[in-house]
Order: sequence, then C-alpha cells, then structure tokens
Amino acid sequence: MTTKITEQDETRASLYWWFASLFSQELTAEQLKQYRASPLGQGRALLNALAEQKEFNDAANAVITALDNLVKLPHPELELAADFSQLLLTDLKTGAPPYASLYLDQKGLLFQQPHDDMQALLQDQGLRITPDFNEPADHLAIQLDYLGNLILQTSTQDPQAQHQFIQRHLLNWLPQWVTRSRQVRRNGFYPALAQLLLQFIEQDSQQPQPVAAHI
Amino acid sequence: MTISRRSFLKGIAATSAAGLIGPSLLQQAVAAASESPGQWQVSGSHWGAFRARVYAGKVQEIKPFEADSYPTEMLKGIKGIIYSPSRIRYPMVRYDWFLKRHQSDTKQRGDNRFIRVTWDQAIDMFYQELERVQTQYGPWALHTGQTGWRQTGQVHSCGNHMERAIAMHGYSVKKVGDYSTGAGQTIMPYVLGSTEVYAQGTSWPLILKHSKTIVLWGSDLVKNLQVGWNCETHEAYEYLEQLKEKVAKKQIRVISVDPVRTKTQKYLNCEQQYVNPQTDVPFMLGIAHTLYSEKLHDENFLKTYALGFEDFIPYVMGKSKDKVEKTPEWAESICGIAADDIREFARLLAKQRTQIIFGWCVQRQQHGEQPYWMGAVIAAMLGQIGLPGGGISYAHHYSSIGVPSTGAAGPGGFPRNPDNPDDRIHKNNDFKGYSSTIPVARWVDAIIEPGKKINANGATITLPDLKMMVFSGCNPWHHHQDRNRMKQAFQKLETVVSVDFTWTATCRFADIVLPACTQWERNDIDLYGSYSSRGIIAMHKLVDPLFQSKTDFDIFTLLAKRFGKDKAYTQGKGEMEWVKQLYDECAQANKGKFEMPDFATFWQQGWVDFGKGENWTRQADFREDPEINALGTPSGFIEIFSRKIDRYGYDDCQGHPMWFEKAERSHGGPGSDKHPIWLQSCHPDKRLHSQMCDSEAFRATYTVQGREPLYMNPKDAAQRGIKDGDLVRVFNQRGQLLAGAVVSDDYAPGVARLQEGAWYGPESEAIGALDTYGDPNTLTMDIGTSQLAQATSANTCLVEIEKYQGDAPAVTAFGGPVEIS
Amino acid sequence: MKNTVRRFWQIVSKPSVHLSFGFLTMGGFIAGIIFWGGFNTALEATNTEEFCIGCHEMHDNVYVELQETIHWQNRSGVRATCPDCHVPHNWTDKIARKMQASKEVWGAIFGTIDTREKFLAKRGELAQHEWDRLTANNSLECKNCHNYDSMDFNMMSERARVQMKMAAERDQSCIDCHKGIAHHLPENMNSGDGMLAKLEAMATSGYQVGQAYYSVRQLPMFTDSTLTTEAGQLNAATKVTILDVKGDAIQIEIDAWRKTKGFGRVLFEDFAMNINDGYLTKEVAQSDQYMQQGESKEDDLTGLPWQKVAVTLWLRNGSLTDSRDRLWQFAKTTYDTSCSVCHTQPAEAHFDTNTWPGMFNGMLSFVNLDGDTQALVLKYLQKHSSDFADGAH
Amino acid sequence: MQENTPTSRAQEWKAFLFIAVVLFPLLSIILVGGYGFAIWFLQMLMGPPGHG
Repeated sequence: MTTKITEQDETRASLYWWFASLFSQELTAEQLKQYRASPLGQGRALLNALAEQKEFNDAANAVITALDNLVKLPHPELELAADFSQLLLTDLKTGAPPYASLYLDQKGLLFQQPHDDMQALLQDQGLRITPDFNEPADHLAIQLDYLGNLILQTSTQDPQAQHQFIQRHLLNWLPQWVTRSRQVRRNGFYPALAQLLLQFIEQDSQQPQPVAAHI
Repeated sequence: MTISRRSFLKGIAATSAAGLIGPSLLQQAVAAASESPGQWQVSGSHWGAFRARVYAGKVQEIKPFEADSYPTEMLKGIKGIIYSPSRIRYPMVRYDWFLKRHQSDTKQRGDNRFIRVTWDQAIDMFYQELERVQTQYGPWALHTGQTGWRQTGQVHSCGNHMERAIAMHGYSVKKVGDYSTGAGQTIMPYVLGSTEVYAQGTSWPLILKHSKTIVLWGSDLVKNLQVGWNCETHEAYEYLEQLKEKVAKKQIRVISVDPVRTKTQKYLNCEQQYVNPQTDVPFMLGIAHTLYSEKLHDENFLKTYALGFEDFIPYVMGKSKDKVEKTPEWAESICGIAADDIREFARLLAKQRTQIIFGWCVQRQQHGEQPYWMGAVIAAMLGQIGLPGGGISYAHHYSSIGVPSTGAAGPGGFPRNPDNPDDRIHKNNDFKGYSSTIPVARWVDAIIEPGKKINANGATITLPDLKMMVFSGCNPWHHHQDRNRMKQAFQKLETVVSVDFTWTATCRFADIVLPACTQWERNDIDLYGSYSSRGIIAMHKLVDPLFQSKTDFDIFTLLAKRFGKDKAYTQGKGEMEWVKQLYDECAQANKGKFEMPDFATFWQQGWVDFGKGENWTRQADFREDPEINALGTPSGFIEIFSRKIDRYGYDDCQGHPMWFEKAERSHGGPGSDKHPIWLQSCHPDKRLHSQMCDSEAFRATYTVQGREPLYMNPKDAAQRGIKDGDLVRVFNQRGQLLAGAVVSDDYAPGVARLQEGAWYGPESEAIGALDTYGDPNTLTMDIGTSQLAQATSANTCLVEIEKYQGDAPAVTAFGGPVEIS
Repeated sequence: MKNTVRRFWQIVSKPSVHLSFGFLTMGGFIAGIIFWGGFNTALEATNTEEFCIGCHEMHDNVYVELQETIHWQNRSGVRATCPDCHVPHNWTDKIARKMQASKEVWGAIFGTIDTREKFLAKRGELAQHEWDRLTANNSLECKNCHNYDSMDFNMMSERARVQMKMAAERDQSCIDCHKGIAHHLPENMNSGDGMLAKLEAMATSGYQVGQAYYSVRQLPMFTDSTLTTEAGQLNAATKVTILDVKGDAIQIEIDAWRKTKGFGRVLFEDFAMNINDGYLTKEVAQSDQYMQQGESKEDDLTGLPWQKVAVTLWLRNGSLTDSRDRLWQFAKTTYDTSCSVCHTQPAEAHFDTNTWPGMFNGMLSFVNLDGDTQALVLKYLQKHSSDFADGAH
Repeated sequence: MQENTPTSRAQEWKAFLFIAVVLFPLLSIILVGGYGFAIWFLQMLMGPPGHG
C-alpha cells in the first residue's frame, strides 16, 4: 500500500529526524560548520527559517545566540560535546538524561514502563533499535525517529495516530525534561534546542493543519 | 513499518540539507519468536543468592534463593543497581584532560565536564598514559593497589583484572592492609598469631551449647551478617534465632558493650553495657584490675600459654612509669561506667564460660590496636581461650564466620598476577628510594607529602610521589577519610582512571571513566556461603551489558592488546572457558570429599550444595598442644607483652596495651568543648559500604528528605531545636554536610551516627563545599591509628549539629528524582 | 657321559689331524658371523613394540594408555615406541636391561600382574623403577629426541618458556616434571594434578650417604630402621643429611634449634627464627638417645631459651630432593596464584620471618591448599622474608 | 684308556661343528648375559646408570 505523502508531512518528519540526530550524537566540527552564519550553513538557514515563525521565534533565537557564543570559544565542537555529555550522557545529578522512564516512573529507574511501551510499539511495527545505538527504547531520539516514520507511514490518512503518539509518549514527559535541562550548569545550546523541540511538538500536536505548512 | 529517510525540508529551502540528519536509529527486525513469560535464573551477590525472572531482555523480578532461609531485604535493591540512572553509559574523558592530557587544570576535577569517546580512543589514552608515566617517571609514580569490594564472581573479580593487565605492562606502587580492619590485622599477629579479623571463629552451635555469657563488644551481628564477601547464605541467622530463645529463657546472658542500642541488641532483646565512645581500653583496664586484685585470673593458663603478663600487670597496678593505678574508679572517670559496675562486670566474665565477640568498629579509631590487644589480654586472664564457647573472637559478624564450615574448596579466581612476573613491557623496577608498598590508607598523604618518611609496622616507608592512579571497582571517595583533603590531593595527580558501572564520586573526580557492566550482565561462578563454604553457585548472565558497558575481562583484554599481551592476558580463553576451568579445578580439589557434577549439569542446575559443615573451636588445637600447634606470634605463645613492638620504640603503640588519649574525644575529652558530639560512621544497615546507595527506590526507604539519616539522641536534638525529620547541617573544622535527623533513644547523649557508604555529593568541586547528601567522611579525620598499623581512624571524629536554615540545595550525589526548587 | 666329555676334550685340545688350519679358521669365522648376526637379530626382535605388547600385560595396560598421548599421535607423525623410551640405547646398559627382563619373564610366567587390578596395585612400584632410571641418566632416552639446545623458547607459551628456560639452564631431567606423560600416573598420585603429586614428583632418588637433601613434604620420622616406632614429623623443605641407607629406610640427621620451654619438641631451622623443621614425640624430645645437644642461648625478642640440637632419626626412603630451589619455585607459583584470589598478596620481603606465620594463618580461609603445601609455602615465605632479602621495603 | 687313540676325521668334524654351532654360541650368550646380569647387580648397589 503506498500512501501519498504530502510535502508538509515530509517536512515534519524531517524536522523530527533532525531533532533526533541532534539529541543522539554530538556534532562534529564539520557538522558544526553547517550552523555558522557565514558562510551561511544549511543548519543555520534552517534555524533562521524557524526563527521567522512567531511561534518559535524566541526559542530558535536562543539556539542561535547559544551557537554564536559557542563559536567564539577556542574549541567550539569540544565545548558542544562536553555540553552534550553533561546534559544527555551523565546522570540526573549533573544533567538531564533523555529517558522517559526517569521522569515518569515512581522508582526513578531506567528501563521502566515507558521503555516497555515503546519496545512493544516497535515490536508491533517489526522494528528494532540499531545495534550501534544501544539505548533503551524510551530514549528521546528513538521516540522522535519513530515519530518521523509514523508521520510518513500514516501521513494524512490517520493523523490521529501521530497525535496519540505525541500525547502518550512525548508530551507526558518532555516538559519535565526541558525544565530539568534548563537547570544544568554551563550549558546553552542543548537546553535551548530542547525548548525549541518542545514548542515545535506542542504546536504540531495542537494544529489540525500541521505547523510545518507555514515554513 | 518501513523505515524511510527522505530528502529534507523541500518546502523551505532550495539547498539540500541531507547532511543535517544522521543515520536512522531504527531498522527492520526479523520477527521475533514470541517469548515465554520469562525464566527464573539463578545468580548471586554479596547480598545473597537469588532467582531473577528475565523477560524481553529485562530483569523483571527478583526473589530470594530457595535455600536461603533468612534473605536480606536488600535484594530489593538489585534491580535498582542494574537500571540505575547513575549507570555509566559510555567511555568518558574529562574535558580539560581531553584537551591537555596530563597538563590539564586539575582544579576542574569534579566539575562534571566530560567528553564522550569511543572505546578505542579511551583505551588508547589509558595505554598512552601508562606508557608516559612508566617512561617519564617510573613505577613509583603509578599507584594501582587501591581496591574495594568488587562485585561478586571469581572470573570477573575486577581488581584481579586491573592489576594483572597493568602488571603485564609494568610495575606500580601497591598497598598493604585494608580500610575495614587495618589496625586489627596488624596488631593481632603479634598477640594471637593471626590476623583474627579474617579467621574462622568458634562454631555457633558450640557457643550456644557452652557459653553462659556472651559479650558483644561493639559488634552488630544482625546488621552486618546481611552481606558477605562471596555469595551470602545467611545461615548464621538460624543460630541468632536460637540465641534469642536462649536469652528469653535466661539460659545465656548476652551483653552488648556499645554506646548505641544496636540492631542485634534489639533483636535479641539482650542487655546493654553503655560505654563512652573510644574509651573501651580504660573499661578493660578496670576489668583487668578487678580480675587481678580479686585473683579471678587464671594463673595456670597465663603461665602455660602466654608471655609477658608480669611485664604488663605493673602498668595496671600503678607500678610502671606513669604511676597511675588503673582502678575501676580511675576507669569510671573516663569510660562513664560506675566503678562497682565494672567490678560486677569483671566478676561476671570470670564466673562462667564467657565468649567475647569483638566487632571491627573499635579498631577503626585512633590507637585502634589497643582495644583489640587489651581484649586478648582479658581473654587470656580469663583462661578460656581454646574452650568451646569461651575465649575471644574478632569476626563473628563477618561473612558467615561461625557457621560450621564444610571445608570444601571453592572456585579459585582469574589470576591477579602475570603468569610470568618478569615478562613485562617495562622492566624498570626501580622505585628511586620510594617504597613500593604503602599502608592502604596513606596514599593521600603520599600525594600531599611525597618523599616523607613514616613508620609503619616496624619499617620505614618513604611515601612515593604518585602521578597517576587507576581504580577499578573501587570508590575511595566513599571509603577514605576527609574529603576536602582528598580534593586538595587530587589536584596534584596528573591522571586518574576509574573503571566502574556507576557514577561514583571517584568517577566524577577521574579523568578517564570506563563503563564496566554489572555482575548480572556477565557469566561467572562463586562460592556460596563465604566462610562456611556451603556450595558453589552459577552466576548466569541475566541481560547483555547495557549501553556501551563491557565486562572487566573485555576491558582489560583490550588494554593488554595495546601492548601485544592480550593472548597472554586471557591465556587464550574466553569468559565461559574460564568459568568452566574454575569449576573443573574446584571439582578436582574436592574429589573424594565432595562429589560435584560435570560442568554442564552444574550450570544448568545453578548450584552445588556441600551440606552442613562441622563444628570447630578456635584455638582448641593450641590449647591442647601449645608446642606443636604454636601460635603465629614471635614466641608461639599469646603475647601480652610484645618485645618486638616495644623495640620499635613507638610512642603511640608500646610493648603492651595501654590507654592513650585521642586527638578528639567526646564526653569531656579533647575537642569536645568545640564540637561536643561523637560521630560514628559504622557499616550501613541497608547497603554494602557504598554499593546500592545508588539504588533509587530502595534508598528512598530510609532517607530523610532525600538525605542520609543522621541518628541522634533526643536531648541533644532538643537542645539544638532539632525535630525528627528535620534537615540538619553537621560540621566540624574539616567539612560540612546536610543530613536528615532521626531522633532516637537508641543513641546516647553525645553520640550520633551517619552510616559510611553514603555517596558524596558536594555542591561544587571547590574545597569546603557543602556535601548535599551526608557522606560522613566529609567530616572524619585522615590520620593513621598509630605508627604500627597506620590504619584508618574514621571513628575518632567530633562534630556539631545544627538545624539547617534556608533553602536546601538539591542532592547532587546521584541521578536521584528530579528536585526542582 | 663322562667319557664323551673326556673324549671331546682329547679331540679339541690337540692339533687337528684331518682338518686344515685354514678351514678351521674360516669355519670359525663364518660361524662367528652367523652367530653374531643371529644374536643381534634376536636382540632387535625383542626390541620391537610387537614383542613388548606380545604379553597381554603390556598390551592391555600401558600400550592402551600410550595411545591417548602425544607420543602416539601428533601433527608431525613421529612416534615413540616402547623401546625408544624404556630400553637404553647404550649397549652395556641395553644388555643389562635385557637381563633385567628376566624378572618380566618370571612375572609373565607366574602372572604377577595378569589382571588389571594386580597391575594397578603394582603400578607405583613399576613406575618408580623407570623414574629412578630416568632420573639417574638425566632422562637420556627423552633427550635422544628432545634436545634443550634445539628448543625454540619463543615458540612456547609464556608459562612453558619460563619453566623450560630454567630447566635448560640446569640441564634438568625431563622426568622431574613430566611424569605421567605417556602412561597414567599411579593411583595415589592421581589426585590428578593434586598438590601432593606435584610435590612427590619433585623428589629425586638414589640418595648418596653424606649428602644433604630437602624433604618435598611433611614426612613421618621413626626411631630405627624398622620404621615401626614413630618419632615425629619432618616438615616440608627441611634440610637433612643422609647418614645411612638401609633398604627401605634412610637414616638422617637434622641440624636444628629448639625452644626449651615445654618439652622442646619443635625443631626450628635457625636460632630465634620460627621456621619449622618438624616436631618430635615427647619421648624422643626428652631422650638423649637421638640427639646431640649443643649450645644454648636466649632469644632477646621473646625471652625464650633456645638450644642447638642434632637429631638422628629414620625416614622411609623417598620424598627428598637435592634442590630446594625447585621447591621454592613451586611454592612461589602457588603463593602468587592461590593467595591473590582475594587480594594482592604481600611481597615475600614485606614481613620478617617470625611475622609470616601470623599473617599467613590469617589468609588461609579461602585458599585451597593442603597441609603439605601450606607448610611449604609458609617456609618459602619465611626464607624469603625481610630477614633474608637485601634492602627490603 | 683311550688316551692315545688317534682321532678320526669324522670325530674332528663332529667336534668342530659342536664347538662352532653349539658350544661357543652358547658360551657367548652366557658371557654376554652374565655381563648384563653383572651390570644389573652393580646398578642395584650403585644406583642406575648416570649420565656422562
């Protein structure tokens, strides 16, 4: 069965994947160049485009400011990698690990119910996490990656499925995670990006006509 | 669902931006066969054996092993270890160290700025640092000896792996002794001829049968027998249950000599003899005075089995240099026990069969050698050493000691030493005049004052100038004393490597952090029942290593490969081959005594039981024939006076046990005017040292406002306006911490307890920063017990406590529940 | 008959009348050649595997066992047959060995080992003969093929390299370590690689009177050569001088010190050093018959009186070695492996001689060592303690 | 007595054959065997052959 995929959906999916990529792997020096203002990189162009939307104006500009501050430092890609580690790879003491279980489960452990739910979902769809990315299924990037695929799969046919997924698996913990990430010391880019993601998802799930249509 | 990666954002820009999206994180899976609801697999731990139901790649449930009749509730914390948010997930390198290597700004240690690296990068850096230190300095600059309570399992014993791999590369500074029993294990060989602290004790059935009085001297059996060095059986609890009955029926009188009402005292419902903290020796001298003046001591025993009583007794009777007679009245003024009560106590000991059981806490204080030695003198005066249910023991609270041992051989271990000790990459064994072995607790001294000469156990130690340290499964940022001094010391180290499965404070203060997996993510084999040698248990891998973690075996094989010794390291054998080999060797050693099935059967069945052991009396052979079964002392007899120690000429540990005033002592002692409360940091009730502190839900069962509980007396609390459940600041000249008050009558006035092993969570990396969780070693003193043992003096510590005012900082020790202020 | 012999003598004692000088010489020469050829052929025939396994005793026991080993089948297809190892290649020794075989003929006829049970019961004795022989000729038959000079140590595993290099340096006898390489070990040694077997394997045989040897393990001592009345126990790695060998018994002298508090039953290697050499029964310790008493002095560190003694007692022949280094090597390996299971084992020189017993006793709980090995390792540690090491610490 | 009885050709032949085929081989074997035994007994006293 082939579904006709709208351009908007393709854009939405791509945006989710873009977020997934940013939250799953540090940016290399080469990739970081894409986010410089001059010469204008593709990433920067995207951020600029997002900043022009009034819904994302503040958040996108915060990301841009963080980037501008960052590139002034002697080793921007390493600073960014350290930020990434501190926020996403250490523990709740120093950072804000991107696992739904930590924010939803009473026990405060990894691999709890949200993980099992995601795992079941993936299994139903005949999917699994690539072995290179040995992370629990409730990792933010995996959820976003899945969402991108869900959008393309269901596209206009069943927007309800996307909506449900966003509500049940993402919006139930993202606000907490974003708040937590803002408290992390010496970190600019990723908390701003987290905020941007949250706003994007909130908009995306509110509007029957997906927001990306405006971009 | 099919996975797609379409071109990006066609709508917004003409440029192609495919480079912004990384590879897909999902892929098509082969339809998995539907799994059964999971199998119950056998595994083990320090907390006991258990069965785990594993389903969908996850440990779902844990239940105690059916053969363990007295399982500890700590098993509830196991899942919290595996799925702890504090797990180290990737190899990490501290940011500034990543940039500048050994020339990094070490003041930044502990600031939590790390860079994720690949395993290859991490191992390369580890190896390059070892190379650099060996070539630039030499073996004296590398310290690898510090070890802790490894996860159980004989193949993956983490210290063995680390030490073997590094020894194949070159020599390094080693340690002697340990943090638990440093003073005891050094003094007792002079007195009773064995370390005593790690020796089998008289079997419980004999004690139950023959003892009329049991003295628990600072020993909390019920608390401490929950954990064991190997996989625990908890068989001792059966005997404690019987003891409880006998106490109720007044067949045995049990007296707990302790400033605190212990868990054991409450369980047995037995008597307590309160004693002021750190004043056990004056109490015992008072007892000795009574025994001698009332002629209650066994002269025959002393003449046949002991030496030096005549050199000791003048000290008691006021005929030695100090001219002070150690009368019960003299003792009363120090130890807080009425003179008549001391006399009564002495008469009780001499009246009938008395078993004295010491714990380890009294030797973890300044001059910790003295109470142990003095205890042996009292026991010798009573003349019951070597009789069933009489004499003295120093370890009945430890690892099933006292449970009759089967005598079966347990599995050996992965070799700690290189097979060929001379075949190392760096053969330089020149320590440049520094000592190649140092007392375990003196490494911080070495970093701070390299080249300093200290006395230790009759030798002179020159503290080496350490530049690099490697820790594996070892958390000195919990077990060493005086955090702020440690921070100062760590700034002088060039490189610190830590291998662990969880973000301990040691990892936070390290430069290279390597993620090991937990013991339940690998296959292994262990002895079941520690000293009782009850059986062998198969430790089945429950789940694959989480994230990027690896077994210690794999980590150090990778390291050995960097210098071409991986084959020699593994002997060409893999994990399961090692497990099988240890089993087969064990079966061979037990041949003819205990029949063991072939390996496949054992592995499938999960364990081999050797049955109940035989009763045994400590030192009975010595009592029977002191000539042939001589003790391991210089003379072969009990040495009440040690000429050997006397010759060392130490002022803080002389020829016979003596009372020495402490650097800090409560109840009117030095320093008590400023910081009046004695802080004891005993072994925790609901952890194994610092292990399991990171187990979130389980920790929540005992914390107070998310902090480690501080136990204190109601009067002390009232004086300071503290109520049960309040947040308190505990402080002294060395540091400060936050804890949650638990106000209880169990603690005498002037006595407070913070259990050791509470994770260190400073507000910042700065020296003096407030510890937000309650690690007692933020406050303890980092001095040696004496020039003899140079051991830990953690229990010599005075503090003041106040109600915490204002907004409390969040707990930073673990990945705990999010606290948003 | 008598006449025939006399007649024969008359004939051979005189010059030949009818037969020519040349014929007789030639005839004798040819007969000699034929005889010698026949003799050698026969000798060689008894030197083949077919001949050896002609008896079912050999065929069903040792031959079957050989087939499990590398000397039967290996990568390169070179194999050893019975005589390669068991018959000396040197002519004289070979002939002597052939004559010894008369015992085997006897055994074959009278069925000394004609059942598996009988063979197993006798295996220890039989093996000992071969070990003695190989010990004495320094494993000559092994070395006919295996030559230390031709060994490439680099191709050996690390463990083998260390051991082999050491052995090569001393041109050590192969059988010292490789007992049981081609046939099963005797039952009592077959606690497999049991420690005791390893210790026993280090014993040499053929003791020389007047020479000093060391006990490989703890050994019972007796008052006289009948080995009936026990006199005490000799500790492992204890130096003894052989005074006499009487069949199964050897008379030894131990030079030692003892503390005179109590009965003075325990012997120590040196003054004021608690290095145990063994102990005596109360009767022996108290009797002058078995010992010569020497000087007495007091040990300052304990205040105990010590006395020098030379004790003369009897041992069962065996279990002595001429090289204490070999025992130390074994003890060191045992210490390094067994004692490091729980923690880093302290260096030998970390403690002094009299501290080691106390430290060692405290470590034994989790170590799988039998009494003999414990005693040996302790003695090793004491003899390598700070008292004997240079610049310890 | 037959002391001076001259020997016949046949007798000489017989004697020769006896010596060459029976007596001397037998003696040789006894000699070698005896040597072997002697060495063996010597070994029992002096220990097994050493190495040169």
